[in-house]
Amino acid sequence: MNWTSNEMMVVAAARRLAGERVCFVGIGPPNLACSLAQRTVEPNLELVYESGAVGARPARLPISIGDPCLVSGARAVTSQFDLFSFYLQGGRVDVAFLGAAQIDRRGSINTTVIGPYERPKVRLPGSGGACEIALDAAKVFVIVPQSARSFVSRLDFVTSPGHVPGRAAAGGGPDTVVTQLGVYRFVDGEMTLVSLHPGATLEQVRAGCGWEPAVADDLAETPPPTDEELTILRALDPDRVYLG
Amino acid sequence: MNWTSNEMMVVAAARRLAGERVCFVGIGPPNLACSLAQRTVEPNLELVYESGAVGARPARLPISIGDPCLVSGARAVTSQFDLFSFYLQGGRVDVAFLGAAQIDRRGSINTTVIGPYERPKVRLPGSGGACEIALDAAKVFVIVPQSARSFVSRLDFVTSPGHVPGRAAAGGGPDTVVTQLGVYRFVDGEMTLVSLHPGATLEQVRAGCGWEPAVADDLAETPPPTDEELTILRALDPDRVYLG
Amino acid sequence: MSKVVSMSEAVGRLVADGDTVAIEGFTHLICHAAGHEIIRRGRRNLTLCRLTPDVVADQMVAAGVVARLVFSWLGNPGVGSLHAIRRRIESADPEPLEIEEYSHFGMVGRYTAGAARLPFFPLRSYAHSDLPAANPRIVPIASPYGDDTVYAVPPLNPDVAIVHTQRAGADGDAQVWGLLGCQKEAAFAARRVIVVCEEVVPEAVIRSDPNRTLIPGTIVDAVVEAPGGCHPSFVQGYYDRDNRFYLDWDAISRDPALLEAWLDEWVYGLADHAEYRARLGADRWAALAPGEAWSQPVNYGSYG
Amino acid sequence: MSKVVSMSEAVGRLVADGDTVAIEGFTHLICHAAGHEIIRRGRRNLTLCRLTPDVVADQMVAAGVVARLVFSWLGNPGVGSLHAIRRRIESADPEPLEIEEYSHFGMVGRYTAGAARLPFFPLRSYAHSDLPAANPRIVPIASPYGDDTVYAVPPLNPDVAIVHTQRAGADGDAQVWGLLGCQKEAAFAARRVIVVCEEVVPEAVIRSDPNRTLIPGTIVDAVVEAPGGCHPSFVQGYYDRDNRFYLDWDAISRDPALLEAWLDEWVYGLADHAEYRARLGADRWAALAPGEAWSQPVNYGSYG
Repeated sequence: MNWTSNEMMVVAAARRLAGERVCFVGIGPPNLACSLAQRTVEPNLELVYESGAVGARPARLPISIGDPCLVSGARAVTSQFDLFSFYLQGGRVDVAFLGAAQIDRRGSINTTVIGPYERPKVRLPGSGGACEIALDAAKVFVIVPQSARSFVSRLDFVTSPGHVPGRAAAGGGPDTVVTQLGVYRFVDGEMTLVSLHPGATLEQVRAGCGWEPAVADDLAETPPPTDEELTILRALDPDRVYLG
Repeated sequence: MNWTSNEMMVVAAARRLAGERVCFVGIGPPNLACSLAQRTVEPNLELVYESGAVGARPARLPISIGDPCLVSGARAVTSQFDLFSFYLQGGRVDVAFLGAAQIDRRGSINTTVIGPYERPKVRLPGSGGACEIALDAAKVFVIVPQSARSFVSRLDFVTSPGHVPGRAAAGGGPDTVVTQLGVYRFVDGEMTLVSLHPGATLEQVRAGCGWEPAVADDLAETPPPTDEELTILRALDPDRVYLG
Repeated sequence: MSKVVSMSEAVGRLVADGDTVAIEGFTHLICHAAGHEIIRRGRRNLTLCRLTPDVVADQMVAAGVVARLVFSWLGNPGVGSLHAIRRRIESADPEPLEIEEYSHFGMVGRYTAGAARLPFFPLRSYAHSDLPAANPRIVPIASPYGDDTVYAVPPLNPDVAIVHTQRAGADGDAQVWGLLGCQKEAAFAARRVIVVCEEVVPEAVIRSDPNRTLIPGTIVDAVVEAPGGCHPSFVQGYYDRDNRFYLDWDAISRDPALLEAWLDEWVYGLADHAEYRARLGADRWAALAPGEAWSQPVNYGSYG
Repeated sequence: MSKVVSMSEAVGRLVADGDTVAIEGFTHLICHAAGHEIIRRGRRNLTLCRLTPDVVADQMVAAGVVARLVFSWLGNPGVGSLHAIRRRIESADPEPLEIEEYSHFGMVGRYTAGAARLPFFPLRSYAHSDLPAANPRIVPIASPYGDDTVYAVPPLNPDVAIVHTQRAGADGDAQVWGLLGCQKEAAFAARRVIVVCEEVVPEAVIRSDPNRTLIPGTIVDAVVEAPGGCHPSFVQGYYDRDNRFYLDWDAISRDPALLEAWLDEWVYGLADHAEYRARLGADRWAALAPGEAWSQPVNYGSYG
C-alpha cells in the first residue's frame, strides 16, 4: 500500500509506544499514534488526557482533548488539580506527547511566541500543560512536522525545557522526536537522527533543520508502514482530519 | 420544667448560634446545640462536619462525626483535603465548636497530653482538626464542663491557640466559652464571665477555675431553658446519650 | 431559599466594571451564555481569568469588555487562533491587551491557593523555562527540607466566578459529571459565585447523591437556568460540541467587520440566551444530542 | 488484567516487616480485615500511618506489629481511649511506641505532598501551638510574596496504602461514595496500593460512572474482595457502624489479658476474614443493614 509521510510519522510514533503503560496524550497525530499502538504493539496502553479523562475508550475519533467521547466509558475522570498534581507531577505518567512550533537541538520547545514576548510577531497558544509535561513525565515523545522554521538553532521562547545544562537527570528532556522525515533520539543531550523514513533523504533532513543535525553512526531506515498499520490507521481517521 | 446544668449548657450554646450560617460541628453537646438552634433561633444553620459531610440532615442522633446518617441526604460530601483547604482554611466556616481537656484564661486549649509531652501522665487524643479550627474558623465556640482540672492557669500543651499575644486579629481566639455554670466571652483577650446560669454561683465559678476569673460588670443571669427548648432538646437525645 | 434569577439579573448584580472574572470550564461546561450577557450589558475593564481563553473570550475581547487576560493556553481548540485576541496582543489593534501568563498547573495552583487562603502554591513546573522571566509573579521557593527548589505562584481570588453545571438546586448546590476542570477551586477562591445550569432540579435530586455536588450552595450567590448555555462548547450527557461553530469562528474572527456583525446578530440583537437558543434552531440542537448512557446508581443507605 | 487475590496473598506479597503502611478511612471504610491479616501474618516494626488510629490500630499495636505511629487523632471515637496504645505511650508497657504527631490537615497535607511529589505542603495551622515544638518536622515557611508566614509539613510516601472501597473492578478501579477521607491522596503517595472492596464488579459498572472512581486501577497492585471487611466501622450503603463493638472494646483494651484473648479468638484463631464475618453471625449483620437510598442516575451520553 502507498502511504504519506504523515502516516509514516504516526506509525513511527506508535511503534515507540511498545512497552509503555500510561500515556498522556494530545489530540491529532499523538492520539492516532496511541490508538494505533493499542491495536498493534501495546494493547494495554492507558490513555490519560489533559482534560482529566483517564483510561478513555473513545467510540469515535476525538476532536478535542476534552471530547465527551473520552469521558463516556472511561476508567476514571479527575479534576485538573488531581491530574496535574497526582498523575503528572506525581510521576504516574510513563510517556507523554508534546507538539512544537519551534524545537531546538536540545529538545527544548517553544509554543508561546514567534518574535519578542512583549510584542510578538505571532502569538501562539502558550504552555497549556506543556511546561509541566516536559518536566514531569517520565518520558516525552515529540511529534512535529520538520522544517527550517520549526527546527531552529535558537528558540524565541522556552516554553518546555529539553536537555538543558543543570537539569536533573530524571526525565531530563525528550526521549524521542518523530517527524515526517525520521526519528531522533538524544545523545549527550543532542538531538540525533537515528532512523530515516523510507523515501526521505539526509539532504531533506539538513534542509529542514536550522543547525547541522547530528546523525547516528548506525543510522537506520525506518521500516515502512505495514498494510496492517495503514489499514488500522486509516480506519481511525477515515475523513483524514489529522492524516491530511 | 426542671432541667440539668448540662441541658442549660447546650441551650446557652444554641442561643449563641442566632445569626450564624455555616457551622463546623462536633458530636455530642455541639451537635445537640446546633440541632436545637436549627429548630429555634437559626433554621438556616448549615452543619459541616470534620468528616466532610456538608449540609447534613441526620435522620437520627449521630454517634460519630462520620456517622453515615450525616451523609445520606446531605447537600454535599467533600474530601478532607477540600474540607480543610477550602471550607475551613478558606474562611467558609462562620462558627466552629471546640471541646477542651484544659483551657486557660486566654482561651488556648489542650487536647494533647496531661503532663510532659514525651512521657505524659495521660495521653489525650491530640489535635485532630482542632488546631486548624482554632486558627481558621471565623468564630470559635467552646463547650466545656468547667472544673479546676479543666480551667487551668497553665496548659500542659497548647493544641489550639487562643487570644495569644502577637496573633492576627481575624478569628483571634475563641468568641465564647459555655460551661455548665455560665457563659464567658473575651475582653482584651481575657476570658470573662458575662452570664451566670440560674442556680450557679460565683463561688462555684471561682472553685471551678484555676485562676481568679474576670467577671463582667454587667454580669447577666442566663435565662433558663424554656419548655420549648427542653422539649426539643430531649427529643433530640431521648436516650440522654449526651445530656447525661 | 431560592437564588434562581435571570442571567440578566445575575450579571447585572454580581459583575461590575473593573472586576476580575473567572469563567472556567476545560473544554466542557464553558458558559458562553454568561459571556454574552456580560457583553450585552457593556461591562468594561474586566480582568478575565481562564485557563483556556477560547471562542467566548475572543468575543468578549472583541466587544471591548476585557482589559486584561490571565491565562495558560490561548486558542480556538482544534482549529487554530483567536484572531481578535491576537490582533490586540500582536498589533495593539484596536488597543493593547494586558496579559498575565502561566501554565495550566500554575493557573490551577493559583485558584487552589486562592480557595485555601494560602499565600502561594508550590509546583515543580517552570524550571529552565522562560515563563518566570515573562511573568515575574512566578518565583522560586526553597524547600525547608533539604536543598530542593520548586516554583511558587500567587493566589488568584476573582471577584466573581461563573460556573456552568449540569444540574443545580435552587439554593445553589451544583452537580457536575464528566470533566471537572478547576471550577471547584475557582468558585471557592471567588468572592461571588454565579452557578449557571442546564436544569434546576428539586433538592431531593441533589441530596440523593451528595458526592456529586461540586460546589455547595453555601458559597453561591445566584443560580441561573440556561439550557444550552455552553453552546458551542458541550455539556456531558446534554449536548455535543458544535464543531461547525468553532470552524466558522476562524473566518469570522479574522475579519473585524464580520466579527462585529456576528456580535450584532447573535449577542446585541438578542434579548437573552433563550433567543440565541431558539435562533440556532431545533435541527442544529437535534444534531448535537447524544445517545443515552446512564450511570449505575449507588445505594447511600437510609440510617434513620 | 485481573489483580484479584486473597487478603492473605495481598498482605503476604505487599506488606513487609519494617514497612510504612497507611490504612486510611475517616470513620468510614476503615479496613479492619487488612489490619487483622497483618497481625495474623506476624508482621513486625511497621510504621502505621493513619489520621485517626482507632480500634484496629489499638489491636495492631497490642499485637506487637507497630513500632511507630504517625497520626493526628488517637482514640476510640465516641467512646474514649485506646488503652493498649496509651500503655505504650504513657508507661512504655510493654515497650515504648514511637510517635510522630500532626493535626488532621497536616496529615492530609503530608499525603498530598507525597502524592504530588512536592518537597513540602504549606498550611496555616500550627501558629502559636506547641505542635511544632513537639514535632520538629513541622517548620515555618515564609511566603515569597509579602511577609506572610505559614507552616510546612514534609511529604509522606508510604510503602503501601490499603484502601477499602465499596466497589472495584478486577483491575483495581476503586469507586467510593460517602465520606472520602484522604484515601486518594494516600494511595497516590504510596509505592504500592492494595484495594479492598465490598464487591468486585464488572468493568462496565465502573465505566458507567467514571467520576465515581476515587483510585484508578493504573496505580493499584492488588484487589481483595472482603465484604464486611470494615466491621466494626461502616461502609456507606452496606452496613452501619457496630457501636456495641466500640463500647465493648473499651473494657477489652483496658485489660491486656482480655485483649490477648480477643486477638486469639478473633484474629489468630480464624483463618481469614470470611471466618470473622461468619463468627459475628447473621443476626448481628442483619442489625447493621441500612435501608435503601439510591442515587439518581446521571446520563453521560453516548458519543459514537
